[in-house]
Amino acid sequence: MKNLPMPTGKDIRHALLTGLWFMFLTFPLLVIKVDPAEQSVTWRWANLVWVGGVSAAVALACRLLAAYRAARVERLRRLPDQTAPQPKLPLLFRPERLLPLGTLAMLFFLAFPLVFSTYQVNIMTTALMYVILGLGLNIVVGFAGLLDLGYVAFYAVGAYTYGLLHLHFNLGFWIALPIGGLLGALFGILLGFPVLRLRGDYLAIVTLGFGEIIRLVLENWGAFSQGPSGIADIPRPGLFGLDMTLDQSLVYQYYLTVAMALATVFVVNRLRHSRIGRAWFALREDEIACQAMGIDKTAIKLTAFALGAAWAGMAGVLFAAKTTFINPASFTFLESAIILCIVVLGGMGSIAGVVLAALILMLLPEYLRALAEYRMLVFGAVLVVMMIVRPRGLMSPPRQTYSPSR
Amino acid sequence: MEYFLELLFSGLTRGAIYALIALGYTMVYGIIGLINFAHGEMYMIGAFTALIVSSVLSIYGLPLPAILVLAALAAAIWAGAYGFTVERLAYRPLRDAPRLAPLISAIGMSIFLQNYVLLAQTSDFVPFPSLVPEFAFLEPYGAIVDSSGLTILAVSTLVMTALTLLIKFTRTGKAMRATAQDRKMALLVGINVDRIISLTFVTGSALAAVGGLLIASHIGQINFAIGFIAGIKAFTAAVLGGIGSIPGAVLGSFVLGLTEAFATGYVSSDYEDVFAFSLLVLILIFRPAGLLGKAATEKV
Amino acid sequence: MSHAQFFLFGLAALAFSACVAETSLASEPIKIGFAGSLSGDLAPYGLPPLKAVQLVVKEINARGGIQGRPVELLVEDDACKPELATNSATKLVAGGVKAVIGHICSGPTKAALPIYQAAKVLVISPSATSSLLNRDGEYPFFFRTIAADDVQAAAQVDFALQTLKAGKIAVLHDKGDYGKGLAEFAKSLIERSGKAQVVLFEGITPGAVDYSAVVQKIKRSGAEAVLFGGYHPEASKLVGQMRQKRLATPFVSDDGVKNDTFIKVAGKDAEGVYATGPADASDNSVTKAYQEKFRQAEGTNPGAFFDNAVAAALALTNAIAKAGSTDPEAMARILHSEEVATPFGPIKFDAKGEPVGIGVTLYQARDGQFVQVR
Amino acid sequence: MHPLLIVSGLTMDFGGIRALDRMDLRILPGEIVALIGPNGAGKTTLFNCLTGMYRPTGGQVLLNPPGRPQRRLHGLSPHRITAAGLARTFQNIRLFPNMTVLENVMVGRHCRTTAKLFGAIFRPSATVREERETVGMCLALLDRIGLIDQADELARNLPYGAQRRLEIARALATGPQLLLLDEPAAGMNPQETAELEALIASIRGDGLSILLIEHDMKLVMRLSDHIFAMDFGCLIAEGTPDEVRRHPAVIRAYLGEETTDA
Repeated sequence: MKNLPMPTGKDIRHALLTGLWFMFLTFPLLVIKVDPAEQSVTWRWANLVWVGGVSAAVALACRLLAAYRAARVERLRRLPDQTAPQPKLPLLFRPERLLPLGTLAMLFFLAFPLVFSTYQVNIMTTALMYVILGLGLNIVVGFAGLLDLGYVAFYAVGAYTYGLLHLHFNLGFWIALPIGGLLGALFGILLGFPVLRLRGDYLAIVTLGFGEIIRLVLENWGAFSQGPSGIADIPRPGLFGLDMTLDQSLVYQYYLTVAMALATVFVVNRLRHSRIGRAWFALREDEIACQAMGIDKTAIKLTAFALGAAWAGMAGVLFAAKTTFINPASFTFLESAIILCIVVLGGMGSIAGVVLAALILMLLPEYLRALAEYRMLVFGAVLVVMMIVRPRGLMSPPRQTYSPSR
Repeated sequence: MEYFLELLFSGLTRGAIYALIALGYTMVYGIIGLINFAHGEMYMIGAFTALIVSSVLSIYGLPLPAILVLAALAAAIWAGAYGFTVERLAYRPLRDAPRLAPLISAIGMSIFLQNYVLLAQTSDFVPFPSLVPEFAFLEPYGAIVDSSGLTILAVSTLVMTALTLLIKFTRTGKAMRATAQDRKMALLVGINVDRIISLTFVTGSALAAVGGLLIASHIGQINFAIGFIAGIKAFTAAVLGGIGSIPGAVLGSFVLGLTEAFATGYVSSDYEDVFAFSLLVLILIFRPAGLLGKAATEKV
Repeated sequence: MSHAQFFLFGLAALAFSACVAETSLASEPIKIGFAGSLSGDLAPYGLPPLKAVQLVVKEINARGGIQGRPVELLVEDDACKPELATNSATKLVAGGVKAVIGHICSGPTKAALPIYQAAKVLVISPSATSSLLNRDGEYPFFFRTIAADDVQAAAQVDFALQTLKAGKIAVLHDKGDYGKGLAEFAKSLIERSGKAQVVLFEGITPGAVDYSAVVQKIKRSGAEAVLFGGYHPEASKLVGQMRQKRLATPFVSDDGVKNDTFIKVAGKDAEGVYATGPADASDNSVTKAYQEKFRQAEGTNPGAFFDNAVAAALALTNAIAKAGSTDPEAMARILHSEEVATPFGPIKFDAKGEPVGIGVTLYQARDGQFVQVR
Repeated sequence: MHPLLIVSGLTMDFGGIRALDRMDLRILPGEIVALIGPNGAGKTTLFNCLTGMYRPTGGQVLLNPPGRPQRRLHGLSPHRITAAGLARTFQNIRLFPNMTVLENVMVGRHCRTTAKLFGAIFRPSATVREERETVGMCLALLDRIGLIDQADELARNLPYGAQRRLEIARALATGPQLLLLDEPAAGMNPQETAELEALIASIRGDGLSILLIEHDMKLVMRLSDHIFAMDFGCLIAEGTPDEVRRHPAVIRAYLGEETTDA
């Protein structure tokens, strides 16, 4: 970082003002602590100094960085050959790197249980389940452009499908898996019908409401779902009736999840590059022009809801098998929000981006444990910062080319 | 009949509570089309600021009315400041970004602010003093009406009227409407759009904070998570009424509050939220833009 | 380096360091685990037990450990979520613990038990009260130092029928695992007794901004007593609004309410509220000793389930010492057969791991604290 | 010759306002028909009613595809009308901005192709063939409008005139009998207009009928076989370009009340 601009007087004044502003802002909450019962006040002045100092420093750094960037762009613009500065793709994301990178990632995932502890494997299984969920929601939000804030409902449908099928009919994982997917799809269509006419944020709030309704019904209709006490002792997936120790079973489940995630990537990728995928994109881009091109809006919307939900349903079955215990508390709005974050952060419509975002968002809190109670604070801040730094997500979807003849 | 009246008042109280928060949602949505998930946190921060200020003041022995006024003022000022800062940091850089980017930023902000208050103050529930005095004239009707509920009702009606007038008749209000309609055009006719958007956030947050004080004083306790749940309900109410419309937000809030109260009273509180959300779905099916929202027919 | 690359690199580095840290093993110390809600809104129920266990472990290590071996405590946060609890459990198991104190909430305990069972890790929960846990004795290594919900519900119902002589009872809950389970037991007990009628059975929505509609419903039902299953935030709101609407009906609640926070938050409305809880142990010398230690360390009074966690830690360490090993069978034998001095007096455990000697008593809030009723 | 499209008594009310008042139109196969009239006359409303974007309040729209039975189009949803053989462009360009040029055209093939979920996921040979044909045909269309070199460019990056041409190619991809163009020359420079004129003429050469809304009167007069003139939702004149040009009602509508000669 040569040519780092020196802070000017203006920069310093700006930084100082920012510091002062944050000192004012955080004054009541960070400095004063009262105990109403004891009628005592604690003044924590040290916090004020910290806030002022840190925010001023950060403000200065941000300003300098912005100035540095502006200067660099200016310099590049003045280059004699007039070539506009090519927006250079980061090394990792250049198309020609995708294949070796994918192979490397594959090897990493396959070897993971051999290298890491069961606990790490378990965490990775969870992260991979979110990869599946993220890709499923990506169909609805990223491809078809339908903002769904109640995605967790279908996840719940899948989980309870397995839970209840096991409880009442003693059915196993492998039978529950397709049924969970089908029921998820059915519920997706069920939700899809009433919301066909709704757009954008109205759609968002209705899906949110739908998600809540499903959770509340599971919570209150005890006779059906066992209410908040949930369903326990759901068996882990079996393998030809083999008896497995816990460790083996967790590793087996890990590979199962890897396979599911791979299958999801495969299918979603195929869908994306198909007649249906193009219809979804068209729907996302312009609903009216999409109809004028002879696309049945109703059918294509319902397909998106159904397929997205089917994946959530299957992920739900996996989830039930993994935790062996489910109750409605696992299916709150926050869960939907996190899955949505994965999709948007990954870059709407980008499959590789969604996979990466799911891994980051799911593993981040795990490895942020070192920060102890600051974990969620940092998590929230990271979401904001990542959005500001990369508002279009980590990766933008690759431009599809079909040029067999040329 | 008395039972009906009781439920009616209870529903109106709930509705008024939702309305105080929903107004801010609807203002922000109206002007930049963002579901500001962090808005509930403004309500929570307002309540905490009010608690801190009122406790400090009561330790110094100020009389109750003075405490109420000063606490409300402080809550409004600081929540307004938080609203301003949040917009500057988390939304303004994303104004021209894809539509969902600010939404995620808002969710992140909401998580951040909740944990900020958790760390700065406490994770536990803390008692909130009853700042609204008991009105003597309500004594005979005490079983039906309570003074804090009545105050919330009065304040929310007042605020809605004031806001409607402000937006209809003042210069700033006109600038707000112009910005909401077409930001580029507003900029061209010389409106300082940044300032108007900031002002909207400050006003909305300050309103939520006053709501926070009144509501906390009504239920007597707060913690860092109250904003989220109340925020979701208020947002639902705003959409129900037609998001972007100020009378709509209030109407939607009362419809939601009354539905919940009557559902609890005549059916079961087990399913009050199911009723609330089912009503939302039903209304939107028949009126896709909410009760008072203008159906935006897209020009072909 | 782009941002995404930075993240990837960071993740890889973190993963690597975490892995290295874990493989460095020390065989000497006896590893025991603690798992519970240390973050999120239920953290106030998980932090005091953690402090309690840490105090006991510190004390034992100060005395030179158990048979010369120091005790090492591995701590995991499950945020009271079942899906996280299974991760915590696998992490503890992978970390080589022989016994776990936890989990705090019933749901996560249910989710984690099969994992411990498979690894033959002994579990003592200080606070998971669900009667569905280990109902059929399917987990031979599960114990708890708290009375199960059905015991608590029986005490509540008994009190409402015998002492309050209520003929009409409203049973409410917070729709949660704990609260609803308790309320359902209470309801069936009342109905079976034939002495009273359940005039209202409903769940209230946690976190709602106003409960006056439910309060009016209680009033209309003509209930002579309200039984509430749930935690203190909802209880204090509910009681507050009942009193605001001039409804003086006796309010009987549970362990989740019987704590100082409830009294602090509900203020004057708390006066007269009944709640069940473990038998009063404040005169017990063990209780006094540990509470005093906590006050010295933290400067405040210990919170919920502190005594129960002290009891769990004492019972566990006693069992390890007496058994002379961390073999689960041996430890379980000691726990079943030998009494150990705890804040609740001498206790041992029955065949299903339920505590013998930790009863349930009724308390009433009077002048800002809960005092034993009978 | 049998008319390809017969519109009779088509009426559209918005609340109390009558936007179209008993419109009658006939379009013969292979004909270029222009629809003219001042702004707000109801031309685009007519387009929207014909293509199913609006549901007409009254009247009939009938399509006589050569060699196939007559079809009733009024009351059908837009995608069915497109499938039946009507394709349109929009006055304010409505491309799919974040899709490539080629993909935009390929979307147009949607109603002529059949691959379903199974085909999308497993790609049986039928689907592969269908995809290959689609790509080939769409590339040919791009070649025709001179955008072959930009096939993989995002639609939003194209210059304005190219976007207009792309919209036409996209509509052509749906395999229509009748192409409805809503002000295709709007905002174009003379050079672009000339290219457009050639394109429209060549489309006619394929045997398609074209219904054209256009304000560029020179273009209209040169291209059209038949002209309908509208004002206030009513048909005020029809005929050959020459007839319409001289029609007093048209002159009045365009130039105001008093003027008598143009």
